[in-house]
Formats: sequence, structure tokens, C-alpha cells
Amino acid sequence: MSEPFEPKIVAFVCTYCTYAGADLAGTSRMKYASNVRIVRLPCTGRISPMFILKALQKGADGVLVSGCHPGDCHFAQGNYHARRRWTVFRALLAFTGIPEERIKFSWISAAEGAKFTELINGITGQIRTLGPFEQYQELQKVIETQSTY
Amino acid sequence: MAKIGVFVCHCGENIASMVDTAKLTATIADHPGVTVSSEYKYFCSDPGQETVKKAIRENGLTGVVVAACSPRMHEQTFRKACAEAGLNPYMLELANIREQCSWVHTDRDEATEKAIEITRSLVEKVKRNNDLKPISVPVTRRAMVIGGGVAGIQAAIDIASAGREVVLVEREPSIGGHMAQLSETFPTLDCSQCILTPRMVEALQHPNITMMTYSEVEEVDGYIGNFTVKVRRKARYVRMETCTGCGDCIQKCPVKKIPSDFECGLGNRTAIYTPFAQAVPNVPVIDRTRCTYFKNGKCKICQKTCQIDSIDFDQQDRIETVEVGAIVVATGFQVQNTAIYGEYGYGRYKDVVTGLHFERLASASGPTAGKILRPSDGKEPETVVFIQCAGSRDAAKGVKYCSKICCMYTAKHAMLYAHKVHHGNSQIFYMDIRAAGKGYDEFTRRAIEEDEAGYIRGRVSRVFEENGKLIVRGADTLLGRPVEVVADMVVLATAMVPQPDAKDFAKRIGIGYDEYGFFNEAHLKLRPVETATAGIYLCGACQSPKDIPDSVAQASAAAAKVLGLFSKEQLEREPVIASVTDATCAGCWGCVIACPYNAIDRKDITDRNGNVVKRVASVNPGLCQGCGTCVTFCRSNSIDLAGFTEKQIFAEVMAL
Amino acid sequence: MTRILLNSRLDDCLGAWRSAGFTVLAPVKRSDLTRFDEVQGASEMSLDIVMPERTIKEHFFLQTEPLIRYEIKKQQIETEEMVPPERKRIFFGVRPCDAAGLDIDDPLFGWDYKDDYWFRRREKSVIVTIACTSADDFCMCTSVGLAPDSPKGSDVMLHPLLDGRGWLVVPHTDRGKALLEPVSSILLEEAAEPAPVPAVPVKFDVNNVMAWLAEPANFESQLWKEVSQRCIGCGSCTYLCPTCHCFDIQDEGDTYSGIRRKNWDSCSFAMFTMHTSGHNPRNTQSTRWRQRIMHKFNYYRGKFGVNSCSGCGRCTRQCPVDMGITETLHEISNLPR
Amino acid sequence: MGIQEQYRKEAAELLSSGEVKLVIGYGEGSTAERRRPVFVRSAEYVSRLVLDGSCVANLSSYLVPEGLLSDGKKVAVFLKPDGIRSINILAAESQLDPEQVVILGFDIEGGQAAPLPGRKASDFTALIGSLKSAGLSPELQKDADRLEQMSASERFGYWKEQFSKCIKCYACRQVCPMCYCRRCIVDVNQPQWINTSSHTLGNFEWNIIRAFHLAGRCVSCGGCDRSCPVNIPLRLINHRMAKEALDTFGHYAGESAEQQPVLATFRQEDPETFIL
Repeated sequence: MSEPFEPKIVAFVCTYCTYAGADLAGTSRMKYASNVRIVRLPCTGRISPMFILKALQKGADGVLVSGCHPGDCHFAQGNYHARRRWTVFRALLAFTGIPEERIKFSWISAAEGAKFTELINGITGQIRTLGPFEQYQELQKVIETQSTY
Repeated sequence: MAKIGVFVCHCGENIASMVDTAKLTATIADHPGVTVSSEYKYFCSDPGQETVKKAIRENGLTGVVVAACSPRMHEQTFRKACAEAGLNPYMLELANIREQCSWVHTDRDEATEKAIEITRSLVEKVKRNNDLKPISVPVTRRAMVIGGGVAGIQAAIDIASAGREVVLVEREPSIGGHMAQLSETFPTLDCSQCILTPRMVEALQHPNITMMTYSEVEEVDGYIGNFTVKVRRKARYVRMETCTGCGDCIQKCPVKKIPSDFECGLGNRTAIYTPFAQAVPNVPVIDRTRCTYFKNGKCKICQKTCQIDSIDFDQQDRIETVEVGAIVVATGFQVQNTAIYGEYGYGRYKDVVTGLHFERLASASGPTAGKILRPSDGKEPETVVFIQCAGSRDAAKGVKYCSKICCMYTAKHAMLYAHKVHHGNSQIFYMDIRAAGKGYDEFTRRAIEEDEAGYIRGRVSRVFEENGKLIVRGADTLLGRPVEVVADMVVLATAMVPQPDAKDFAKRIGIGYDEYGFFNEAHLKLRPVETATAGIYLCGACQSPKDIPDSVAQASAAAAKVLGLFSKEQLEREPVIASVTDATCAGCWGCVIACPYNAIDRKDITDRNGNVVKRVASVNPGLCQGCGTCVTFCRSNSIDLAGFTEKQIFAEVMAL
Repeated sequence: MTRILLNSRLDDCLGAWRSAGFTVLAPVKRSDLTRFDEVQGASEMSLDIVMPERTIKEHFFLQTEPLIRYEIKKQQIETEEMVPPERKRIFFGVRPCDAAGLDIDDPLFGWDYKDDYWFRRREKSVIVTIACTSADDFCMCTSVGLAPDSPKGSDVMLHPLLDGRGWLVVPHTDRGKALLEPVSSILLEEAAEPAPVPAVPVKFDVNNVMAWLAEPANFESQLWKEVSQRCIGCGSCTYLCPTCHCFDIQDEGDTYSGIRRKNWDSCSFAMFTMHTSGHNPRNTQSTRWRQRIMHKFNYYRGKFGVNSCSGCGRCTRQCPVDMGITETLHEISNLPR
Repeated sequence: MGIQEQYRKEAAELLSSGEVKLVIGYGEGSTAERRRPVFVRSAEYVSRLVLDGSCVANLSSYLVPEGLLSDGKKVAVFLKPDGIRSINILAAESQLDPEQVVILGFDIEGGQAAPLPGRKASDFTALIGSLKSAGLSPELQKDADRLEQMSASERFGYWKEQFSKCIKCYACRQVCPMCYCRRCIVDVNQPQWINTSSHTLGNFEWNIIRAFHLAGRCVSCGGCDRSCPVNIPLRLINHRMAKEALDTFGHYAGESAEQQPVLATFRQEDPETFIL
């Protein structure tokens, strides 16, 4: 029996809310799965769809994008802009066959350390069940291999 | 060639107990571009920081990664250490291996692996960091206060008294605002004018205050510390410099039957007028639309009357440009048009009036010299019905919010009525009595208990006239039965709503507003007097309905913010701002639309002969707050954000 | 006596070649696209088309080819060359124009430096062409000195029989002859009449064109602008051309490792000649189109003695705006002189 | 008088009166069915113009290259409703001044070209409004539905197959009126977000990001799809984006020259059911 599959999850978060929420989970000594890697951005408005594609190229089995709740954005509107982009990009990814279960979006405030913890555990569990995102990773493997003739 | 120093902190046992710091240090030491990789018990301690500084100096490090706690904790500490060692403070990244690693994981191997990945991803980021310098913006230490009501006056006096110049702009001929119209004020029953007029005069005479009455802000350009404001100085046709305010012209003006706005139409004014006797400045204006001379080319009686030749029919509006460093918006409110309640008969029956009308009737300087006389026949009303929430808290017809002041002023009206008409009977229809505030609940109790105001919990369905009386039909919801009151006068506690041109004004000066037109604060709780536009502040009822104490408190708060800004000649700002690559910008202006701060302008690119060859977006460093929304929008990738550049993030992700 | 391959024996023939260690590629239609791809049997092939949408060039000069694998280490960058494996391939059912295209490109890939990626594949591949029996409005082989049955670049040429039973088999090279050995028992020896080749009208006088292009004054001719006005600057004509051979070198990878690749590039792109400074010596589409024509019918001939065009007509056939070499050369050759 | 004669006459009048400096229209192509863009600068050549049911290309992209409109002079262009919508977007995105574009509008009904009255983009507002109410193309939706019914993994397989054909010739981009950037995102190499190599991963990235950049901007003229030399059904992916913009944000690309970009604006009440 091989080792159980441990997914690689990349999270793109804003520094004012979700990053702070993740810090709070830490200072509260909550425990969550170690599969997530956080990339800190000033605001969800800064999170480009390209980040998600690059995370997938680097072998992410799941991606989380998270920021301040509507109305709470440090930059007043960044998360509203982000929300529209996500709506559109998510539809696009789904249409090209990138499963919605692998690309998650959330609002996590600086006070929601518990929500962060639950979410990471939840997503990790869910993606563990889904298994590795082989279809996408295959694209990368093909690049790395020799042409067959 | 990058020379990166990585400093792995144990944080006592906080990190070291869950992360194999030795393994982390050794693994990172092997990472390309890493010159120094060391571990220590507490890098934030003095000896720890010294170690970092020494390593920077001795190895000529080009970047530093401290693998420790959250950047929200110690980023500033280590930035300072870098700067002291001669390294640009922005060549630092913190790898958060405590809050987001050692504290939240339970498996040492997993936590160590994660710590390694976090750290090397930030090594890759820091390799691509750039030297940044805090942005220094010169500050014009002069403020503009827009709106000369009690809030604006307070803010202006506070700023001016602290030694800074203030330009106070008021669109009416006199400052004073709504407060000047009020009779007495709750909960102390001070005479409104008695407490306000000294403040008005103080503002006028203050050496640091330049007053621009009968003037409107047309355009605001620039950014925090450096606004250029165009103010329209409307023609008064009276020379401010010479007029003594003797009032002879007003006495002689033949056009006397113009309903006075100040008196809510209950009194009249002349064509050359001051809105009220205590006007500040006490210089009349000629109402061009009503003046016989302007209409027929004949009259000029005022000019003939004036002994010092202060009437000037040739005056024109002119635009004055003012440079200021901060703007306080105190443009106030208006009373909602109560005609939306056809069933209350407002406008149809003369004796159905608004609360503001009642203020004028109760005011000693008002049209009835303080006697409560009903408008239709000038008789003293025997029974007055007050209807609260006539517009507020009514999603269907009025506004959803509570106007906050009506419970209090209605109680006050009932008291004033009781004091002036001793046998009078007042009945108040209310939904709830909201009387939170110092001395407020006691005040309403007094109205009920001492002044015998009758409170009926319920809504009024209809007001109609019968035999010269006003029949108020409603429901008493506590008793659960219909009620009918025969009244001589009905007073509607109308809602406070934004000024009619509030949204246009907000767009003109570049601040946000809510669905009603009240201006948006930057944060409802934590930044209540700032707007999202740096350097523009709010106070008074333009932000939300509020009473005098709240308006004044907010005005002083806004003034404190302005004075804080003015405490230095230069404003230092985080250099995390966006910038545009001119060569590739396609000029679609999506970024201009998306920017929450109006921080992006259009810039002309000219050839050496000065011909415009293209127009590109240009970020105003004074306004940009560094959210990066524009960067993500830009399809040609022509905008980037310092500190979080595309190259940095790419490297960070590709190193995961 | 001539040798004949019957339709009914084609699968046997392919089988014999496969047993001899060959991979067989033939035109197939997959996912709404006709191109050369590996086949197991005759039923997969699309042989009744004028020509596949894509050329066999892509199997010798890959649209993206890994060259070097690199790893970034602390002290040095380690590299490893990615040499293509030697694999015996038969390209079956190639059109003469595509076969000629390979022949035209051979000197280019070998003149100063022998491109292993090209020649390792060339040397192990056998080109079995089928002479055309139909042509469309875009075919123009006859205008560039070739024909629907010209053997240039073919190791073996098959001529469809008039009675439709199969093909007349004609080897043209030693490699071709050797290819027929394992299938000699499958081929019939009898007389047969090949189907006539289609009449492909000559659309321009290539000698006139070459003379005009060689005239230095014509470099700045107004004609370039007129004929390229509607060009949108995409690369479809170059990428579908059997002789276009420009490429770009790109490093792709992450922080730790990556691959250096050779990718198709196109002189139609504005970026093709963009300098780091932002200056672009070919900054209009007309100068790029001129470059393409000059390269094919002047410079290439000057260097290698042959025009870089085999007359397949794909440049026009697939052009989004109905442009192409044919029209331009027609205009040039009809200029009054 | 047939529509072709009528429009040739109008083109001749526009040119001879000096109102326009150029007419961009359709001409005969290299086969009987083909039409190609033609550029007529003088009334004497209007006979080159053809207008019939085969004139399907959206010619608005020819208005965008730098310099064409910089002299302030007007250009007339044959446009179907999709092309007129493109003009609105280009105007909204400040790529041209709609006052400089004289529209020779037509539509194709039952395989025949039919005239559309109006000269300026703003003359067609009602028409575009009625197109919006009519909704997106049901035929495209039928094709898209087939994909939507697949499992995610099947859909991925489908697009992987399709994108594996891509040769990165950028015909889709070059023919598109919305792709006016002086530097395309794919040509950015610091950092290289999108792999320029035409391997399937690079092709996936390219086609996804292009579709994203067209969200709320694509007018479904079909130019990319027709231009693709390897027959990738790009119309489907762009249609999906148009559908998202319309269904979720009520945004129909090119409704007017004042329309704001769907991804540079927002409403507080935008739906967010997918956000955890």
C-alpha cells in the first residue's frame, strides 16, 4: 500500500483580512492540515487569474483565494472587483474542465481564525478525496519529457 | 548577483519545538543565491538584530529573509535593522513559520517541510525586491472646510485655533446652516442662536479663517497635501469690502413679498437681503431673479440708498483657485420633501407643517416672534398633533434609516408648545422613542411627565380637514384600537436626507457615497471621519443623520485628523504603489475606472516637438494606496505594484 | 513491368513495414483537423483529400522542441541535452509539395551547423508520396517549377491507378528501394495505367518575379503596401508552410529547473524583429510581408540555389483574410515592364 | 437597386464628397465563396466592393492600428451588428472616436445581405438593445450545452485535445477587434506568465487568458473561430464568457459607447454564492 495522498494547496490571500485571520489561528494555537502554502498579497484586488494557473502548473491540487468580507476591504472596493473576476474566471475554468472543487474562494476576516482553520481542513480533506489533479499535472509532465521522435 | 541572508528564528521554543530549524537552515544554505543562512534563539532581540546587521555589513547582503513570526509582528523591526546596516529596508521579507506553521501544525516533519518551502519561496521573492523609498509628499498646510453649518464652523475654528489657515466655503449668503434656523436645542433648551452666533462671529473674525460665503466648490484636483480647489464666488452685487451691514438697502427695497427660505416660507424677504438678522457676514446679496433692476433695468433704489456706494450691479461670478492640503466636507443635510405623504395633507393644508417650520414658529427671531401661531389664520392652536417617523424608517415611501434626531426634537417641540401655550394639548404619534444620549431619555420623560405630552404608539393613516379642524386618524397599537384626534395643527417629523446635489458633489470632489447620497467614511468604526480619498474628511450630517453634539464632536475629530496631517511639512507614505509602463499602455482606461481612489489619470506622451503621440495611464503617487486592483485589470500587464510586483509573485509561486 | 500496390493489400504492406520496425504516419482527421499522425491501419487514413491542413514539416521541425534540460544548483547550472530518439518512420501518403518542402529545407538546416534535431529525423524517415489526382483553387506547384507528381523529396512515389485498384509504386531513392524490399511479395508486377494528374494552372511567372525582386529599387515599391494592406499579422501562413523554418529559443521553467526549447517563430509577427530598446526595424506589416516574399524568392535562392516555396498554397488556403503568396507573386509577375 | 449597388453608390458619395478618406468593405476573394477585406480610397474604385450573404468578417479590427484615425478624418466601414457593437466597445475603451467612423450597416438574413439604417454607432442603439433582449445565439448555446453536460474530466479531455492542436499563430488574436494591445500579455516575458511554447500547457494558458480578457467584450463575431487554421472551436469558450457577463451582470458587450467594462466595475449586490 502506497502512502496516502497528500494534496498540495496554494492559497492567495490579502494581508489585511485572511492573512491576519491565519495569524489569529496561529496565535490561538488552532491546528490545521499542513498542506497549504500561503502567498500574501495586499488585497484580493491584486490576485490575478494567472496566479491560479501558475499554481496549477506547479502541481497544486487545489487553490484557495481569500480576502475580506464585502464591505470590509481595507482598500474599500478591492474585494468587489475581485469577486467579479472570480465569478468570470471560475466559470471559465469550469468550462474548460478544471473542477470547481479544486478552486475555492472565501471571505475570511482577521477575526475568523476558526473559519480559516475549518476551511483549510475542509478543503484539504475534500481534495485528498478527489486525489491529485493528474489531468493538469500531466500537461506539465509532457513538457518535461523528451519528444518521442 | 543576489546575496541573500536567511535568518531562522527559534522564537524560543515557539518555532524550534515544531520545526527542525537546523534542517531548515541547512537546506536553505544550499539554495542558489543564499550567502548566509543562520539560526538563533530570538532574532528580534537586540543581539539577534545585531547578528542580522553584522551579516548584512560583512557579506554585503542584497536581501534578507527572516524566517520567524508574521510580518504583521516584526516586519518593521527588521526593516529598521536592515536600514541601520545600510540595506534598503524594503529588501526584506518575513517568512511566517510561526503563526502559519509551527503553531498550527502537529507533525514535525510536515511543519519542517512547509517551513522550508515558505522560506525558499520568499528567498526567490526577495531576490526580485527593489530598493524602495518612502514617498514624500509636500503638504500645503492650509485646510478647506466645505459647508458653514455648525460642523463646518467647529472644524474651521479648531483648525484655525491650532494655527493653520482655513478657507471656509458656504454656498448660502451666510454661514450658520440649519442650526441657525432652530429655536431651542435639546436636551438643555439653550437658545440655538445664542450658542451659535458667537461661534459664527468667532469664525468671521478669526485671523486664520478666510470665509467664502455665497460660494460653491466647482472642482477638486490633486491629492492629499496638494489639492487645488476651484471655488465659484457667486456675484453678490454688494461690495463685501465696503458694506457696513447697515441694512438701509433692505429697508428700502420695493420687492418685499419673496417667501424666505430661511423662514421656510413662513416669512418674507426682500430682493436684496440677508437670510436672517444675525447673518455672518452681515452683507446682503441681491437675488438677481427677483430684483426689479435686473428684471426691468429700472429701480436701483438700493444703490441710491447706500451711502457708501457698495452696490455693484456689474459684479460677475468669478472662479477662485485655492491650494489646500486637506478638505473637510461638512455640507449637511436637507429635510425630506414631505409631499410623498399625500395622506398627511402636507402642502394641501396650511396647518400641516414640518418640524423645521415649527422651529421657526417657536424661534424668538422667527416670523411670529416666538409665538406658536398656526399658519392658516395666525391663531394659537389648541391641539397640536406631532407625527414621528414621517419619512424615516419607512422603506416603502420614505427612507429605510432612522433620522436619529426626530424623537428628541418632537419631545422638545411638545415642551416648547406646553411652555408657550399653557392650556395646549399635544399628542405625539410614534413608533419607538429613541432617546439614547446624555440627558436624552430624561428629556423625553420630562416632556411626558411635566409637560403632559400625550404619546400614542402607532401610525397615522390619514389627516383631513373637517369644519376647519384637522382630523388625524390613526391607530393606537398599544391599545389595539383606532384613534382620531381633532387638531388645529399637525407637525411632521420629517426625515433628514442628503443635500439634493450630494451625489454630484461627491463625484466632483472624488469621494464615495451610499445608496442615499450620504458620504462614505473610510471605515464605519475605525475611520469614521476619513473618506477613502486620503486628505478628505467628513463631519456632520452629510455623513449620516446626526444631532448637534455628534456633529460638533465629529467636526473636532476631523479637525484633529487635519492637524495630524499638518503636523509635518512632508507626508511620508509607504512606497507600495502602482506605476505604469508608458511604452505598453494601450490607454483603455480600465484602470482609471477600477481604481477605488481615483488615483489614475491620463497622461500625454509627447514627442520632442511637443506633439501628443499617445495618451497613457499615470498613477498619482499621492493618491495610490497600493491595492493592486489596477494591476490585475490591465490586460497588457502595463501596471505593476511596488513591493508585490509581477516578477516577485511569479518567482514566489514558481518556487513553491 | 511496373509494380503495383493494391488498395486491398495496403494493410498488409503497413503491417510488413511495422514488423520491420517502422512507425507509420499518414494523414488522419482527428478532432476536426487533418494532419500526419501515427496510424495502425489504412482505415484511419484520409487519403482522398487534396492535402492535410498541416504539413509533415512539424514532424521534423517540431512546433516546440525541448533542447536542453537545466537545473539551477547553488554553484552552477547543470545541463543535459535532450537528443531526439532515433526512430524509423514512414510518412505515407505525403503530397509531392510537402515532400519537396523537406528537400528545400535540408540545406538550411545543414549549411553552417548540422541541426541534429532535423537530420536525425530526416535520416531515419522514409517519405512515401502519393501523386495528386485532384487539386483545388489554391494549388500552385506548377508555378514554382514543380508538379502534382514531381518526385522531389520523395523516396517512393505512388501513382493512383486509373481503375482505382491501387497505386503504381515507383522508388526514387535507395532508401525508397530498400523500403520496398520487405513488401516485395505484397506488390504485384503488372502493367497498369496511372490516373492523370490534375491540371494545375500556372498563376505567375516565377522568373519574372525573381527578376523583379532582384531589382534593388523595388525593395521600396508601393506594391508591398498595396498587397499587404489587409494582412493582420498572424503566423498561420508561416506555420502551415512546408518550408518556413524560423524559430525562437525560450527557456521555460521554475526556480529550480527548466527546459530550453526551440519554438516556431514567424516573420509576420511584429515581435519577430523587436529590439530590446523597443526599436523595430520592420515596424509595419508591409515590411514583414516583403521580408517573407524576399526571403522565399530571393535571399534563399541566393544562398541555397532554390526558392523556398513548394507551391502547396496553404498560405492562401488558410489565410483568415484571403491573402497569400500566390496573389502577391501574380501581381508582381504581371507588372508592366 | 440591390443593396450592393446602393452601398457602392453611398461609398462613392462619401468618398467623392470628401466626407471619408477611406471605405473599408468586402471584395471578391480567391474563390467564388470567399470575400476579402478591401480598402477603397477613391470613388472610381467602388466597383470593387461586394456586399452579399458571404460578407461575414467583422471589419472593425482594421480601424484600430495606430495612425489610421490619428489625422481626425473619417473612415467608412461595412459592419454587421456585431461589428457595430465592436465600435461601441472600442469607443468605450478610448481606442477610437466613434465620430470618425461612418457605418455602412447591414445584416445577413436568410443568406442575403439586408441594409440597416443609420450612420453612426449611436444610431443603432435600439437595434443593439433588441439584440440584447433576444439573447445570445441558441445554436452556440446548443454546442456549449453538449460540453456542459460532460463531466469536468471529460471536458478537460475535450479542451486538452482541442488546445493540443494550437500552433500559437495568434490568428485569433490578430483578427480580433478587441485585441488591440500594443503588447499582448503572452509577449510579456518578465515574468513569463503564459508559456509561449505551443505545447498543450502553454496553449491552455494562452487560450484561457485570452478568453478571460474577452469576457464582457467579445461580440461573438466568430472571427477567431473562422480564422483558426487548426479548427479550435474558440466560439464556444468566448460564448461561455459572454453568457456569464450577461446572465450574472446583465452586461451585453457593446451596448453603447458609454458602457463601462464589466471587469473594471462592480455592484455591491453582485452575486457570490460560490464564495465560502
